[in-house]
Amino acid sequence: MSEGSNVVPFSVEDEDGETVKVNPAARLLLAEAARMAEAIVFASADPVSERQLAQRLPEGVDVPAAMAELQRLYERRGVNLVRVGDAWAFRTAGDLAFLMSRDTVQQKKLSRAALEVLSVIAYHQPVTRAEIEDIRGVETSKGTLDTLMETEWVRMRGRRKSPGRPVTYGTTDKFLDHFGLEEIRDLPGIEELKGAGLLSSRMPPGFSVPVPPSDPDLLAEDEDPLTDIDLEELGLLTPKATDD
Amino acid sequence: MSEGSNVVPFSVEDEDGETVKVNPAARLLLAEAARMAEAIVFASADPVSERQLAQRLPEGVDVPAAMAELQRLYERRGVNLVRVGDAWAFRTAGDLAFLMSRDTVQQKKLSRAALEVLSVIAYHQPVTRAEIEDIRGVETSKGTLDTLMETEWVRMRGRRKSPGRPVTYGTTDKFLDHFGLEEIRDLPGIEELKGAGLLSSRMPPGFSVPVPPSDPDLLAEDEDPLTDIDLEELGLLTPKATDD
Amino acid sequence: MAEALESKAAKPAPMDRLWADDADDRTSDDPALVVDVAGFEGPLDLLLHLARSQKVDLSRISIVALVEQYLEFVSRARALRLELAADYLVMAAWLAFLKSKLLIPKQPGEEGESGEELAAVLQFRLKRLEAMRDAAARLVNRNRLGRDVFARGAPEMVIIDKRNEYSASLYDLLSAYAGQRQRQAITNVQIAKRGVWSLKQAREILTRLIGQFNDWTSLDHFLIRYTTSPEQRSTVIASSFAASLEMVREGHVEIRQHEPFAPIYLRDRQHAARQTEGTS
Repeated sequence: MSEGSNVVPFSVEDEDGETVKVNPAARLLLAEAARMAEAIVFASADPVSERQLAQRLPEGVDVPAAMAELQRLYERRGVNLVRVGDAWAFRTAGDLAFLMSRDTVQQKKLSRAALEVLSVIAYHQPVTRAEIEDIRGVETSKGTLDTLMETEWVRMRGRRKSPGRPVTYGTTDKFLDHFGLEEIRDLPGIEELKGAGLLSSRMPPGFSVPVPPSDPDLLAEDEDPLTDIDLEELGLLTPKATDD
Repeated sequence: MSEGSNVVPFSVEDEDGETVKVNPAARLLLAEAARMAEAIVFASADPVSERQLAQRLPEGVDVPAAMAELQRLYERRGVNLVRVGDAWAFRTAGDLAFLMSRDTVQQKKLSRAALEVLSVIAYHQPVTRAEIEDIRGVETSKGTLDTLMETEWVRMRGRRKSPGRPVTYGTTDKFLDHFGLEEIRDLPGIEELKGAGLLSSRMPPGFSVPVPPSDPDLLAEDEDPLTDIDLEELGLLTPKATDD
Repeated sequence: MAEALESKAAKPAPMDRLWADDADDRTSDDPALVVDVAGFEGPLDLLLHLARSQKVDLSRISIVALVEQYLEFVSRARALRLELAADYLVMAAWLAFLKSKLLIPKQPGEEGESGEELAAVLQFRLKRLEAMRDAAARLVNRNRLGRDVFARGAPEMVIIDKRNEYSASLYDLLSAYAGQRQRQAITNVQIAKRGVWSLKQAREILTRLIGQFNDWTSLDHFLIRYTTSPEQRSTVIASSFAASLEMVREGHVEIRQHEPFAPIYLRDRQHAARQTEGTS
């Protein structure tokens, strides 16, 4: 324990190894804020949002700057600071996976169908059940969607503003966290798929390519939010909150 | 994710700021071992013993040396590596413990019932629960009194010197503060209430509004002070707030 | 049916296996697999599998050859009396239609999409499905939380002190006070006005009271506890006197008065009887 000692000992160097010259007072404040953010994020198993950090750090702290600095400090450590949506979490370094196998928690294995539905939802969100079926060419069983909702990787986002107002599905921050993605745009191969026009829900070739929203929580233009009445109708009391 | 990158970026310096001179290969091995130990201790639910670490780290690693280095690296960070018996664990730095608790303040409006009880207590203090009920003509729920105690505007003053020795209630200084009153006698009387249109000008004969005591802290003649035994008996070591 | 297919398909393919490999496992020259509908995620999946067996890029695939393979698959399944899910048959019908369109050049004035356009739609759907397959495979093979990458094993509790802060204005307070006092004052007055004793009420009270006294007791004394205000006095006396006369008639009580306007005395007849028995 280093009580009372608030000095951060890491020497901060830029790419060329030169000490960065900034206002020393601001620098010290940022370093101390980074230290606090470090403690808060480290203490939590779940990602901590920047909003939550801002609430708990002294006023006026540049949270993104503090987090960027921390991320750089931990970049090549055994534990890395990773961004998950608009939240931050410490996670063991990916290259040490071989070392960690012993800690692996037995996870429920998803069926091939469930995984396929998951990737369709991830790449095409917001997407309705009919669209998922169109892409896969097969009916999606209720059980498959339920399983995905149970993992909390998939959630109901809203309702499409189209006849019948079908429910739209999307992924959650838990999904990002689980697969080590900063945001939906980081999905493997998403740029190529977009370029090839394969993420459009409808043919014909030479068609316009819809870009998945960078903020998956934002409703699309043709989406309505889910209301309590909708949820009741769908037999859902509350969709699990992903951020508390 | 820093996959494939195994280099540890922290510049390791000794107390005097001079780079420690050791065999560079051994140095690199130690640094990498520290990185692995860092991930293992981080991911573990319990403190990790050096024996356990030795089992999981590559053979030939000097575990105590690696842990000593890691401890030094984290010495003044927001999180420290601490010894727990013969095992290691990460803990929030002692001086940042305050970050781990957080106040959430919820703004609430007093219910109509609570306002009525509060006003009766203010005007009629010292007043017992039975008297409040008599004045209001309805029973007062336990929750309402609890809420008022939570506001810290109302307190138990003492016990009435009458059969059953009922508890008497009164207002606090916080009450005066909140309502901008200098003293309890500043509460408007019957004529002022009528003047303000709050009371009908044609009240039945015999209707009166009491004048609160000039010094509400002074016990009335028919009041006994509350003793610790009373408080215990009332189940009130601390009046616990309940959500309603 | 589709559900059954899904769950069957789930069995042989553990999550972490790539089904990119699956194509290699199920080569179409293995006749046993060709009719194993359970191995496929619906007709489109089967088509994709057949297309892969052509070992060419999906964009350069022969749709006609693909259609023929599918139709052959369906007819073989039928020959084996294998029950095919409806969507396999719907696909077969559509493919047969597509084939006819592809083989017969579009007639002038004919409506609808040309065979080529329909083939392009099929090709697009196959490519898109394949892309999703590959994407899923890449996704599951990422470093995953709880398998390759770990969160803090011993998260430190964040203690949350929940506190409520209340607000109310002096006006709220005063109007609450005045409001309830006024309400209550008016209610009280109404009760006073309605305070008439019924005969039944008076009798009930008399019956209850009379047992408490051993000897002659004045009616006034009985009732003094109930006559709270001068207005009530007359109704109480009237009702209870009438009730007492009734009780005398029934033999429950005895009544006596020395002279007009003197106090009226009542006593419990049974009680009096018991007392005389006791003394004699």
